[in-house]
Formats: sequence, C-alpha cells, structure tokens
Amino acid sequence: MDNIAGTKSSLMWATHLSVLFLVLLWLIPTIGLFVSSFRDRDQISESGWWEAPFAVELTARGRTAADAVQDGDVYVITGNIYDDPEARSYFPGGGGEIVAFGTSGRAPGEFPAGERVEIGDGETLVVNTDGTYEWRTPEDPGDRGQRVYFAAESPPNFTTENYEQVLTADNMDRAFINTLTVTIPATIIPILVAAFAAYALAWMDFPGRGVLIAVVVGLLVVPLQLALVPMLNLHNSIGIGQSFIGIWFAHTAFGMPLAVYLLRNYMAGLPRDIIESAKVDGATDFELFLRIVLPLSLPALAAFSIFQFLWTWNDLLVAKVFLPSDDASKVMTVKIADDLLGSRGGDWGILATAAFVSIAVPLVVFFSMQRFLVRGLLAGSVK
Amino acid sequence: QDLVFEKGEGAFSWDSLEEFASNNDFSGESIDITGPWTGADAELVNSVIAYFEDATGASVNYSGSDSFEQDIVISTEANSAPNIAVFPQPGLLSDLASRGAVTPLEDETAEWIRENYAAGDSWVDLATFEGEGGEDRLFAFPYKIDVKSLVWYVPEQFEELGLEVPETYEELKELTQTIADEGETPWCIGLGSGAATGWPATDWVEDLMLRTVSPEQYDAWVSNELDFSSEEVVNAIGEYGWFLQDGYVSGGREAAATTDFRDSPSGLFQFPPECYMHKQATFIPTFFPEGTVVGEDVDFFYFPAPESGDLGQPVLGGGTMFAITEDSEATRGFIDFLQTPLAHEIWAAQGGLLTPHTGISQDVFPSDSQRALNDILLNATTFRFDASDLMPGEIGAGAFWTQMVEFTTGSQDAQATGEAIQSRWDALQN
Amino acid sequence: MPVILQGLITILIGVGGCVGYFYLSNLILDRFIFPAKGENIGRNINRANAVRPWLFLFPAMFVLGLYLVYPVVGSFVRSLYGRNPNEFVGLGNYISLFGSSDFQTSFFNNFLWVIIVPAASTFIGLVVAQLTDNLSWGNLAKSLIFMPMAISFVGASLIWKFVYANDADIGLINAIRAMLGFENPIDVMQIPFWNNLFLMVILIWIQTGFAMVILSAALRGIPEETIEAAILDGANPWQLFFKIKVPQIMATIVVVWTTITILVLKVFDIVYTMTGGNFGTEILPSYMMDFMFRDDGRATAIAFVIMIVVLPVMIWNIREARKEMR
Amino acid sequence: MADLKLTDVKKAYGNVTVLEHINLDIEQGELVVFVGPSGCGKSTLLRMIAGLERITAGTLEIDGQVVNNVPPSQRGIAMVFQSYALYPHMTVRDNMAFALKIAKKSKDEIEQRVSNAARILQLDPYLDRLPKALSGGQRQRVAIGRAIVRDPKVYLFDEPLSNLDAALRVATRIEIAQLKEQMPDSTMVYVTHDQVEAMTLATRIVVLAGGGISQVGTPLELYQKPQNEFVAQFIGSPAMNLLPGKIVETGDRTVIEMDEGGRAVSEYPTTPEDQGAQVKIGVRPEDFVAAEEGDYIFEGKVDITEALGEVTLLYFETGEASMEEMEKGDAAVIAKLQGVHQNLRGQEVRLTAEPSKVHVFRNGTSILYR
Amino acid sequence: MADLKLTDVKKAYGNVTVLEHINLDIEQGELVVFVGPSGCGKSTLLRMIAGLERITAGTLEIDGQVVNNVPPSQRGIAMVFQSYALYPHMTVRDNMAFALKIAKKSKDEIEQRVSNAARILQLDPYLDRLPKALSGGQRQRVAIGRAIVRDPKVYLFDEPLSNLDAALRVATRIEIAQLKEQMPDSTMVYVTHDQVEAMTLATRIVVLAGGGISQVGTPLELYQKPQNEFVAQFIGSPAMNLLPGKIVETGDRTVIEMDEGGRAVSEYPTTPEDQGAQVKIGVRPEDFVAAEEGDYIFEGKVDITEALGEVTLLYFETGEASMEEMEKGDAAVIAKLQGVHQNLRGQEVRLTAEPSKVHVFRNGTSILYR
Ligand SMILES: Nc1ncnc2c1ncn2[C@@H]1O[C@H](COP(=O)(O)OP(=O)(O)OP(=O)(O)O)[C@@H](O)[C@H]1O
Ligand SMILES: Nc1ncnc2c1ncn2[C@@H]1O[C@H](COP(=O)(O)OP(=O)(O)OP(=O)(O)O)[C@@H](O)[C@H]1O
Ligand SMILES: [Mg+2]
Ligand SMILES: [Mg+2]
Repeated sequence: MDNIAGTKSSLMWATHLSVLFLVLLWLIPTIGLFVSSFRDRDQISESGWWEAPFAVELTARGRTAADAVQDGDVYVITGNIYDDPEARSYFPGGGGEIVAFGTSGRAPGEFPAGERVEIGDGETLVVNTDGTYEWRTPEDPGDRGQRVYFAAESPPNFTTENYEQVLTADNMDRAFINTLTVTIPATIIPILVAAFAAYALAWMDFPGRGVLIAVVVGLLVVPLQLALVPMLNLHNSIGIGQSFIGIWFAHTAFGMPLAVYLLRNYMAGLPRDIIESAKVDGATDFELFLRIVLPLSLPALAAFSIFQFLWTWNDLLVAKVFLPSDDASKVMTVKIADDLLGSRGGDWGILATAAFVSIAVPLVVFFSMQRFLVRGLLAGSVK
Repeated sequence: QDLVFEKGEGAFSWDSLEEFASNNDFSGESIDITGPWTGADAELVNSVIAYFEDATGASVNYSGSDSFEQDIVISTEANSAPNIAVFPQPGLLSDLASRGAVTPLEDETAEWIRENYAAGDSWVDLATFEGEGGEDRLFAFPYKIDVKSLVWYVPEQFEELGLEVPETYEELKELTQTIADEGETPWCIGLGSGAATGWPATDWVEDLMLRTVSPEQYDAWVSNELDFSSEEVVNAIGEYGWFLQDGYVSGGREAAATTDFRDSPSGLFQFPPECYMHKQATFIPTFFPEGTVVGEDVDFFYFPAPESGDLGQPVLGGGTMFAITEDSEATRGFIDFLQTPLAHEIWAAQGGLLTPHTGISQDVFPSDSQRALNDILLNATTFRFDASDLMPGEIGAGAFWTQMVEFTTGSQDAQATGEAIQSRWDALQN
Repeated sequence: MPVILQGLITILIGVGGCVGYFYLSNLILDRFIFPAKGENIGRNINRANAVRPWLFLFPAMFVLGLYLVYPVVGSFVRSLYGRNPNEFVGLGNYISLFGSSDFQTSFFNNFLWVIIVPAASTFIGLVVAQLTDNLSWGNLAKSLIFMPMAISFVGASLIWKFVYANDADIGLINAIRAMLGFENPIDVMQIPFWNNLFLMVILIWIQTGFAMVILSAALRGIPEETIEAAILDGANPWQLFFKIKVPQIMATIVVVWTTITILVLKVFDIVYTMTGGNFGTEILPSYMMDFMFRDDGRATAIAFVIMIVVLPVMIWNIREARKEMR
Repeated sequence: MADLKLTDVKKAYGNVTVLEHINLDIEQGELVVFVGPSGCGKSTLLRMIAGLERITAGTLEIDGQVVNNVPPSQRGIAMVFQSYALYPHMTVRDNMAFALKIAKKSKDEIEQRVSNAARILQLDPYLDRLPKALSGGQRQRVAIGRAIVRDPKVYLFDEPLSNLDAALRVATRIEIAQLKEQMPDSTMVYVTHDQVEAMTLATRIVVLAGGGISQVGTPLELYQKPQNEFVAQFIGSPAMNLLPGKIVETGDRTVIEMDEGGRAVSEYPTTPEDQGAQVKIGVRPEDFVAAEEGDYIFEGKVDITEALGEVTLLYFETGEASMEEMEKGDAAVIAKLQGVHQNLRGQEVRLTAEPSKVHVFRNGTSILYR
Repeated sequence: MADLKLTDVKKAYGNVTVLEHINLDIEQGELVVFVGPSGCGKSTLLRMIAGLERITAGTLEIDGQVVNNVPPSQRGIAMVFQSYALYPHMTVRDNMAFALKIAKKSKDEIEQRVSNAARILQLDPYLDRLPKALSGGQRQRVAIGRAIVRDPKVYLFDEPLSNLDAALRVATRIEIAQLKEQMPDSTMVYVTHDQVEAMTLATRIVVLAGGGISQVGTPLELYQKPQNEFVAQFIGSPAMNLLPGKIVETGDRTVIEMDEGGRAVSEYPTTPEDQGAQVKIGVRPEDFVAAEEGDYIFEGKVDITEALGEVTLLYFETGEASMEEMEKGDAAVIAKLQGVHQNLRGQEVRLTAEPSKVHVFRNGTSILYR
C-alpha cells in the first residue's frame, strides 16, 4: 500500500489536518489533567488549568507593619506589603506587580496602585506596584497595622509536590509491585485459557458449539457486582480466601467472556486452507493451535491483552474484595484511593497526579503491544 | 508504629492506659479493623491503635476504605469479615445486626456508656438494634463524634460589615437578609459529592427539623412514623428553601446543587467574599485553603435554635461506631480500650476528634476552638444523630439525597419533594 | 528484592500451571486414555478427538460456570425475593421496577447510551484507524487518542469536570462562553436531556481508543490486493473505505460494537461521579448500584433487565457466528 | 503404500450436489490424474480423500479400512493446495520443515530433507524469506516442497504446477515422476489442467464432468478411444473436431456421408442397425491431412492461422456456426500442421484423415463403447 | 489507446534488486506477453505499470507522459491479479459491477456488460455466489471478468488462465484475442507461463530473466531465432536440446563436429575466425528426425518414452550428465516424434536435423546476433 504511486498530496494534507484536529480534541482534557497535576488544590479551584501557564491577577490581603514614624502630627508607616507573611502566603511563586489595592474585603481593588487615597478618619494610604506602601494616620496605630487588600499579578506556579506525595507515599513501591503481580498473571492467564477455548469454538467440531458461543456472548453482560459475594464465599470455603491466587481467578473469570469472544471471532476469520493444510501435515489440534493459530492471532491477542491489562490495572473493586487489606498486599489503585485521597477525595491535584502516574505503565504496554497489530500478517498465504 | 505522644508527658490520662495494660495481654494475637477513615484520618486512628498495641502486645491492622459500606457487606456475606468494623452509619449496622453478622456487646458496655458519655442514653439507644434473635442489644461502641450544627464564617468579614454572630434562628435569618441587603451573598452551599451528591442538604433539613419540631417527632420521622410528606417535614424542607432564595446563595441555587461540598467553603475566603456563611460539620476545615487557622482566619458559631418554643439547644451530629464482626478476645479488649479516656485524648490532641466522653482531660485539645466544639457536644441538651444515616439506605443514602438535589435546583417544591421521598419509602415497605 | 521475586514466582506458577494443564492433559489423552495405537486406533482417535474440544474448553468453561453462570443463576433466584432474602415475592421486584418512574428514566437513558456510545465510538475509532493508517506519525496519533483508555474512570471524570464545571474559572466550556461574552455560567450537567449526551461524550472519549486499536488491527488484516484492485477499479479513498474496507471488517465492527455496548451496560462510574444520577441522568447500572447491597432483590432484578437489554446485540452476534460456521 | 477405494461417494453443499455416484479404485502405486472442467469438483474430491470435507454419502476406504471418520492428520496424506495455503508467519524453511517437526524427526534429517527439496525446487535463495516476499511461482514451489519433504502413503496434488514457467514445469513434472518411481508403492492423486502433465504423469486419468466420472483409463486409452464426445473434446488440445454426418456403410469399416458434403471412412466397426443413423465423427486437429485427391472429410476456407513455431493451427470458417458457438471455440474446425506455414489464410483447403483416426459418436457416445 | 514506454526502469526491495535496466516500448494496440522463469519479476513489472509499486529508478511513460507519480486510478488501467484479489464480501455480480458502479454507469449498461462477461466466461450460474463458494478456476474467471467489463486503455493480465481447464483456456484465450481485435487500439500486457498462450496471443514477447530483458520479439522470431541459449531453451516445450561441439567448417553453412561424435550442419553463417571455436548447437526436440544413413547429430539409447497421444517424447540417456542436471531436466536429450510410438525404449537411435533447424551458440549467444 505504501508503494502505490502518486498519492495525492492534497489528500494527505487533509488527512494530516483532520488527524491533528481529532488528536487535539482528544488531548485537551488530558492536557488539563496534566497541567492540573502540577498545581495544588487551591490553585485548581481558583483558576482554570488553561490559565496556569500565564500570570493571573490574584487578590490577596495583608497587613501593614505598625512601627510608625512620627512626621509632624501624622504617623507614617512605610514598608513593603510583601514582607507580611500573610500576604506572601498567597504568592508561593513570588509576588508580582501590584495592580490595585483597597482596604475592604468587599472592594479589594478599589484604587489603582500608586495612587494616594483617603481611607477615612484622615488616614491616607498608597501602595505602589512593587509592594511598597505608605500609610499616614493622624493617630497612633498601636500595635496593629492597617488591613490592605490588593490585586497582584501572580506568576505561574507549578509544583511537583503532588508527584512527590504520590510517589513517595509509604509502601508505594510495594503497591506498584503488587499491582504488577496482580496484573501480569491476570492478563496472561485469561488469554491462555481463552485462546484454547476460542480455538475450540472456532475450529473444532463438536455438538453444542453454537450454544456455547451464545452463552459466552450472553455472559459478557453479567455485572461484576452479582458475582462478587458468591465468588469470595467460594474462595473462603476452599481456603484461598483473600489472596493473589484468588484475585487471579477472579480477573481470569471476569475477563474470560470478552477474551473468548474477541479471540474466537478473530480466529474464525483465519483462512481455512491454512488450518487444513496443517491438519494434513499431521498436526494435532494442540500443535495446530500452538504453532499456527496462536502466532497468527497475535493481533487479537495483543488487542485483548491491552484491554485486559488496562482493566486489571485500573481496577479497584476486585482488588478490594479479593485482596487482603493489609499494606503488604495493597495495589496502587487501592493505595491511591484509600491512603492518598481518602476523605480528602476533593484533592483534585492528587487525583490528577494519581491518574497521570497510573497512566504510564498502560501506555508502555500499549506501545509494546502495538507492534503486534501488524499489517498483512496473512499476506502470501493463500490466493 | 511510633507513639505520637511520649508516655507520661502532657495532660493525658496515662494512668488509664497503665491500668488497661495491666489487665490485658494479647501478645501474639492480631485483629483486623476496617473503617471509613482513609488518608490522614487513617493515620490518626492508627496513632490511637498504636497505644493499644503497645499496651497489650496485640497487632492490629487497620485498613480504611472509601467504599467501606460496600466492602463490609461483601465481606460479611462472604464470611471474610474483619474483627471490627467501624460504621459511619447506624443504618447499615442495624441491617447487618439483624442478619446476625455483628456480635452484640456486653451489657456492661451499655451501662458504661450511659454513665460516662454525655447524653449517654441517646448514645446507647443509637447503637441498640434488634439482633438476629429479635431482642434488642447494644451492637456498637460510639467513638469520634461529629457536630453538624455549625456555621462557619470569617470574623474579619463580619467585622467589616459590622455583623454580629446570631444568637437565635430568627437572628440568623435577619442576618441573612442584612447581608443580602448590603448587596452581598450570605451563603455558600454545595451539595456535590459524586455518587453521594445531595447529602449536605439533608443536614440542613435535619437541623431545621430539630429547630421546628420536638426531638420525639424527629425520632418518629427517622422511623417514618412521621411521613416525609407530613406538614412538619415539608415545613422543614421549606425552611431550607428559604435560604436558597435568589441572592442568598452564591452562584444561585442551581449551582449549589452541583458545586462540590469540598469546594464550596472556598467562597468564604475570596476577596471580595463570595459568601459570608457556610453551614457544615466539624470536619470541613480540612478543605479550607492551606494555612487557614480556625479561630483566627475562620470561626464557627452554633447553628442557633429559635427563640420561640422550648426546643433548647439541639445538636445534630454524626459519628462512627465500632462493632464486632468477628469475635475474639483481643477484639473485646479493643472495645474496652476505647473506654479509656486516653483512647479519645490521643486523637483529640491531634485535632479532629470530638467526644462525649466526660472523663477526658479538657487540656488535650490543641486549640480553644476545638475545645469549644467539644463543649457544644458536652453541653447539648438534645443530641440527635444524623437522620439520613439512620434511615434505610435507599432513603437516607438515596431518595433523600436525590430529591433534595431536585428541590435545591428549584425543579420541585417542598411538598413534592416530601411526597417523592415518602413514595420511595412506601415502596420499600411492601 | 524478595517482593519482586515473590511476584515473579507467583507469575511463573500461574502461567506455568496453565500451560502445564493444557500440555499434560493433551498428552495424557493421547498417550494413555485413548492411545493412537493398537487395534482400536481408529476408534481411539475418534474418541480422543471428541473429547479434545472439551479439554480445550474445560478451564474456560469451568471458570465461567463457577464465577459467572452460578452467580447469575443464584442472582436470578435472588431477584424473586424481596428486600428480606427470605421473603418470596415472585416477579414483584420486576413489576414494581417497571412501575417506578426512576426506573423508566434510567431505562430510557440507558437506551440512549446503548445506541449512541457504541455507534459514536466505533465510528470515530474507525475513522481514526483509517486516517492514521499510513500516516508517518500515525502511531503517535493513535497513542494519544488511546491515552484516555488508560485513565481510570474516576480520573476521566475528574478531567471532564475541568471541562464541564459550572464556573468560568474552572470549566472550559464556561470559560469559552465567558470569553464569548455570555454572562452567567451554565451548568451543562443540569440541562435536561442534553446532560445525558454530555456524559456520553466522556465514555465516547474513552472508548474510541479501544475501537481504534481493534479496528486498526482489522484494517491491516485486509488483503492488500483487494484494495489495490479497487484502486485500479477507480475507487476514490472514500469508496475504498466504505465499499471495500468496511464491509471486509464488518465482523470486527460487530465485535467492537458489542464490546462497547456491553461496557456501557456495566459502567456506572461516570454517571456516578459526575452527577450521582441526579438531573435525570440515571442509567440502569447506576440505578442498580443504588440498591446493591441494600435491597439485593431489586438490584438483581435490575441486573436481569440489563441483560435483557443486550439481547438484540447477542442475537446479532450469534447470527454472525452462524454465518461463518456454514 | 495404500490403495484408495471410493464407493458411491456423494458431496453436496446444502442443496447443491457437487459430486455424485463416484466409484473409483485407486491401487497402491498408481498415479491417478483428475481432469475435468473448472468447477467440476476435482478439488472437492481431493479434499474428501484428505478428510477435509465430510463425505455426504458413500464410503472412502484406505487400505481396506473405511476412513470416512478418520481425521486428516491420521490418514497419512500429504497435500498440495490449489491456493498454496502457506503458513504466512513461517519462513520457507519452516514451512517445509513443519510437518517433519510435528513428526518429531531429528534436526539433521529435517535439515537434510528440506535442503534436498529446496534444491530440487530451486528454492535455496528463498529459504529464509516469508511467503509474502515470494512470487506466485515461488509460493507454489514452496507448497510442493512441503509435500515432498514428507513421506506419506498418499500424495494429493491440486494443480501443483499451474503458476510455474514452462521449464520449471517440465523439471518439476519430471521430478514428480521420479519421486513416483523412487517410491513405487506410494499412491498419488493429481489434479491438473495441463494435458501434457496429465498424459505424461498418469498411470490412469479420471475425467470428471457434470458431477460424475466421465471416463477412467490410461492416457492413451483416453486419447485414442474416448468414450464420449465430452472426453473426446476434453482430451487433446486443440479439441477434437466434431462434424455431423450420416452412416452410409456399416461393417468393419464405417463410411459416413458428411452433412456438409464430403465423406469419411472410419475403422470403427458398425452393425447394420446403424445404417442411416445420424452421427458425429471426430477428428483430432493433428490427424487432419490435406486431401490431395478424391475423398475429403471437410472443405473450408482458412480463417485464421496461428503459428506456434513447431506447428501451425488453421481455423476454418464453418458456415453454420453461430457467433456464440464461435466464442466458445466449439464450432470452428481446427487443423494442426507440422512446422511453420504462412500465407495460408483465405485459402480453400480440403482435409481428410486416416480411417484409424476417425472417431464415430452416436448420441454422444462412441460406438466403440456401446 | 495508449502506448507505454519504460526507460531504464529499476525496482529494488531494500537491497534486493529485482529488475534493472528495463527499456521497453509498447505501442498502442500491441499485445505484449511477458514470459520468464518464476520469480524473475514479471508481476513486479506489471504492478509498476499499474502504479501499484513505486518505480525505484527510471521512468514510465504512458502516451508520452511520465506517469511515475500518477496514481493507479488515473492511469486508465485494468488488471487481473495473479492472486485474483476478489472482493470477498461481494457476490460475483457485484465484483464485476464494482468498477462500473464507481464510474457511475447506468444500471442498464452495468447489467448488460456484466451479463455479457458472465456469459463469455460461463459464470452465469454463479453470479450470486460469494467468491469463497467458487472453485479455483471460477475465481479466476471472475477476476478476468472484472477486467473485461471495463473499457480501459491498457489491460494488464497476470497469468489469467493458469487455473483453467484446457477447453476453457482455449476459449478464454480466443476470447481475449477477439477482445483485442474488437479494440485494436487498446494495449495489453500479459504474463503467462503457457507457451501456447504466449505464442498465439502475442504481437511481441518479452523474455525476462536475471533481472533484465533477455530478448524481445515476435513469437516466431523467438522460436526461430533465439538470441541466446536462455531464450532458446525457454521458448518451446520441451526445451531445445543443447549439444556441445566444435566448428570445423565456416562460411554460409557451418559444420560442427559434436563432442560426442556425430556431425551437425547448420545454415547459420560463420566467419573464418569461428573456425575451431567451441560452440553449442541447439536442436528443438520436434526438429529431430531419425538419421537414416550418413551423418547424425546425436546417437543415444532411448531411456524413457512419453506418449502424449498426438506425439511421443523420447528421452535419451546422455553419458556425461550428472544426476543433478538430470533432475533439473537440463541434460536429457529429448526428441519429439509425431504420432504414437511404443516399444522404442532401450533402442539405440541416431538423430539428425535439417540445417535450417540447427542453431549455433557461442558463449551463450546465438552467432546470428553477434
Ligand atoms: N516484498 C518483497 N521483498 C523482497 N523480495 C520480493 C518481495 N516481493 C517479491 N520479491 C521477489 O521479487 C522477485 C520478483 O517477483 P515477481 O512476483 O515479480 O515474480 P514473477 O515473475 O511474477 O514470478 P511468478 O511467475 O512466479 O509469479 C521474486 O524473486 C520475489 O521473491
Ligand atoms: N462452499 C460452497 N458452497 C457451494 N458451492 C461450492 C462451495 N465450494 C465449492 N462449491 C462449488 O462446488 C463445485 C466444485 O468445486 P471444486 O473446487 O471442487 O472445483 P474444481 O474442479 O477444483 O475446479 P477448479 O479446476 O476450477 O479448481 C464448484 O462449482 C463450486 O462452485
Ligand atoms: Mg480446484
Ligand atoms: Mg507473478
């Protein structure tokens, strides 16, 4: 296909553009998540992620100092508002240029920066763009400074704190390994088991084949929740209890209908002649399956393993039910849901970070499996 | 785990621990506890547990889960229940108790609660259910109580507008009107909570019930002897509606229905403020902006009772209950441990725990405001548990929530809301 | 690191056990039970071949039977009982369900979901698979579109909160509206009917990657010569796609469609976290979750209604399977 | 090492009956060639022998055992598929070694057998390629190679040489013949469209047509004594000319008066009852000779000449042939002359043939076989 | 309606160069046949003309325009693929109608053209079947039908008849010839392994070998005056016999003394410089005649006879041929006699040939073409 002469470039451009458009459309929310993972909860709930890279105008408040210098009959207090710890706490990335200021919370940006204004009782105040201020009051201010509200440019502020929190949480490494321990067999075992079954349903002749196919399709829709209790019960009664073995069984079972379904459909589409040729060559069903059907089904196997891997990787419910709840066997999702988010479920920064951290491995799996979704696997075999 | 407070130091009742330690030795035994606390809360409960482990030699494995209610049902049905389950809702507990999944506590425990907890009877009542056999038994030990009848505000903002903390319900309404007249928005309300969206509204209704009807009627309401569609309940819902009027709620009532409850208090801290008051339980400071100091930057007042009538100072609260789902000696020992003042003090000293335990040292609270909160609990003339937590799940964690959301957005009136919930309840009973 | 080792060993045992079963059971069948030698060779071979499919099927069927069929049957029985597991109510649960307006709403919404989400995901997935097929950066594009698949539903819901939030400072849509000069932010989650569509967008966004992966594998399986022949026949890319490629991967399209349909019928996380089923967005699975572990009778009854909803898709599949079995 | 016996075998796809009443004995060591028009069921019959298609009715015996229900892998058969059916994921080498590996042959033996086959089929340079990087002919050779590396009881070949060039075809044909000779006990069944292949290889040829067997016999029998018009026309290329006439003299020799004028003498004996019967006589193009004087069988104007180098084909206009028949190549009378003859076009020519070369068919059947 | 010009065309897959230095002019209205050993690049060349393979180097012109970068659909070409490439999801009818539907022909016209093609190719009964329910030959016919329902400038056929039976093959061949005749302007390029097809259809034959063009010429030119040993052996079946010898007499006629004894006389003229040169003489099997008396070219014992009915092939033992060469069919001397000859096996025979039929090759090249 790549060899075909004279492919139209206008068409190529259209393709490039439309793919670009779709990719962007798909990416925007993810970018939002990505950006958010570098912001803390307050920032997230204050401004949109798209504003994160830009300086935003933020209103803050502070208090002037109270150490007055007497100047005639007025007390003059000068200083920099950014010296006030409260004011500074609004600007973890360093304070920016002050745009406006005010003295009441209701009107925090009443006056433009640099303008001296009357604030009642004969007091005047000026706050300059760099944060310096001068407060003149006819009375001794005592030990309490003047409340100042101001609006200032806040430079973009990103933090890796979320990542630190997620990645360095106690036992996170352990959870990571646990997750792999759950997902890898829980991906491979159902594939193996299902591939055999799919082969039998696609290429072996036996009574009841049609019925079985129908049953498998039917089982696709069984809601997981129905099966949890009976399954766990079973595991308890045969002594598996809550353990890795149990969760492999569970994932194997839940992935099974889809695996059988996908693989059978793919295998049934293989050229009949190839299968027959191997039979004539003396291959038993077992050999035929192993040496011919399995290699030729690689794309379907890869597609399903991506799917199953994602499912087990992101699974929370099954892990909670079938694994013991001690730290030694917690998987990442449980760890994140219960230990990191917990009752602070509203911490969007952590959530975003967790989502991003847990996306990494599935993407690697996707990349490595994508190689198998090759073109023309069957080319040249039959005419 | 390390002990957070050195033994023997501070205002803690160390002797209660020593006495407990000398009577209990569970070396080599282990108990599993599951509960709803996760994250920081899980660390706190673990810090309490550490003292139990230290005293008895038992090992305790606490695991918290965001989906505790689902998990506990599955594990009890599948016979793999932990030793102790910490129920945030008595409703579920009573369900499990009636199926025999929970082991009743000894009668002495009930006696102990009566004597040592403020408003002890109501606590015993709360944790007493019909067991499998049909007779009423105490099934759980209440520990860590939330007070819900609180309104949060920023004193400085009140100061600026010259506002006073209201003493009565009538004043609260006046205050609301005053703020609105100033051109400001009095309230921040947020019902959003994912699948549980709507529950903050139920707290409003419950608090208003306590302020409009007698505690007995409240109890009748909980058990649905008083219909949801009754005049009383509809009235309470209507009262809540009063606060939703145009101009009273930041963003308007529709926004209130979807704003996340964790985000809604942030309006208090904006300049200019988006709102001046926020009604929420004791746990909400966790969600205030980082660095906010309760008592300085933000404060609370008791959601006041009406001047008229003689309802006293009713307090709405919630709390968690420790119940035995898989009996063992060490498990019993743990329940005993919860009776020591120290078990309460350790957590209280780190903030976040209120307790009706009258025997604890008041000095352990980390701040005055914490102590003040606990005082609300200790001084309550009436304490009532969150009604929605007591109702059957389909109502208390279902229809009540969703219908309140409908009401909040204004798509149906109070009467219709009450009727809709009631009809779900009726459907339940056949 | 012992933990890793432990993990590796468990993996080896798990996978090895599986391979071992198939290999050994085959060996035993052929060598010992029905050996292909001796006087009964013909009969033995035939018997072995009659048994073998079941050997291949056994683990899958065993696991399915134990973990799915048995609970399904059990659940059906349970759905005939009331809230109290001892109280037999017959079809009472079903009757009261169909009478309830909440159920009707969920049913209708679910109907919409089942139609729209698979259709849209499959279609967009197909288009992407095709467009990226011979693009130099196609793999990159595919990975980016696939990315949502890798995000958990909860994460996904979070992402979309940043799009839908009822606040021009947080929600993208309202920010754009604000930019265009609209005064008040709207809450897209509260627009009746349309809010359903907005929720569906999320699942479409997630599932398109799946459709794309499978369909792109299928597209690559099409014999190239048929495409070349069509090019020579003068088909333009459009015709090539719809008349040559799509019909040839129809079986796969059915598979993808079915898989997504089934997913739709199982996934409630999105509705759950975005609206909690409020504002008329309830769907059957989330409606079921309202009852799950509380009133199991009703919950299981809803589960069976869900299974019935998928019946047409099942029949479609069985038809397809029949076709190719001749 | 096996003989095959088909008894009243029938094959139907649903309602469509493809083959019926197939009775055939193939003895051990025979090389039987199936020929017949495209779609007549040759591949189907082969596939039934291999066990790849269920036999709808009747029995198939190998070595006296009914094997209707024996799976293909147990029948000890090697087959070359018409569509090649190569394993696309295996290199040429692995494709050929597959059956041997399955049979657990030693590495050395596999290596040796494969390289032997590769040499014979001139596949050495391609041993490590995948099928998709091969040309059509190369693929076909791999398919053949796969069969010949094995040592089966029965070989089944479905048009194994159709994509090969002439030289290779001859070579491979000879190779197969030698293979046969080296293993006089192995039985081979071979489907082909190539007359030369059929004639040179076969110990017997089976002509399939119309869902059944038309004639079975040695190549020469079929060529010299076709049983019916179908076989007569099917064997030999270009096909035998059939010309209508009426018997005017019977006895040891038969004389026929051609409808178009002309007169043919055949060595086929007839009985007096045949007198006056409407028949068709058949003369192969290569048997026509110019009628110098006297009797001629056919007279016509040369319409087209085709010079093939070695021989020249003459196509004659026949007045009555409809356009349709022309198109099917049915009606033109064709003669084949040795050597190159140019400038014959448009000439009037009279043709005759030796009496021994004149076949006589009555009602479609040769009068020899009545 | 188009002529093709290939200038120094080259095709390589990665490092493997498949074709190189291909220079070829095909004029409008020609029917050019590509022949060559399997894997020599015939299909590849065809695919390059169609635009399905990029041309690695050189230019391809259609009607004087360089079309290296013109997409296939713009080239006005119909192609029959070696692997058929039927649309598996369409019935036979739709397969054939596809291109016409694409071209927005009227319903009637499509119907008429398709049914016409179906009749010609005897596909009527199968019009509503899917390709998978067809036999190999039927599939091939559909593929041909797909090309002929269109009316392209250039037809490309890749072994279109290889799976057809002899009768159908002749018929289809004639059909293609007539198609050609009806559209004298359309250009056709045709790949085949069938000598007869090549000889009868081609206006010119292109012999491809070893990555390049070996000879281009009319069929008779190739048969009568092969340029080199390769073409000599490739054209004609069985292949021309090549026998070594030494020139002993030069001039208008050349006399060669055979290495094995014997003496050949050729009409090929030689110059005195050739005197004593080591050459190979080539004699086609069909040109051998028994040497009654006197000179003979070859003497040998008949090893195998193959009776094809019309002719008989005699294979002679040649002492020196190694087993290997035997296997390749290279070394055996073959003679072809008219008619049936039995009982010749084991006889000692002397063969000779007319001087006009004796080709002389020096260093692989015919001395005629030096
Ligand atoms: N993808 C490829 N990579 C490498 N070599 C290839 C590839 N495709 C074809 N070839 C080689 O190119 C050569 C020419 O192939 P082509 O199909 O043109 O041969 P052909 O002349 O048509 O042969 P045949 O008569 O057997 O069909 C062959 O030797 C083949 O092995
Ligand atoms: N699945 C099927 N359903 C219906 N008819 C079929 C099916 N498969 C094959 N046929 C028909 O059966 C007949 C015999 O097919 P078969 O392949 O045996 O022919 P063949 O003699 O090998 O022809 P060829 O020489 O063209 O390969 C054909 O007419 C074909 O159309
Ligand atoms: Mg065939
Ligand atoms: Mg080719």
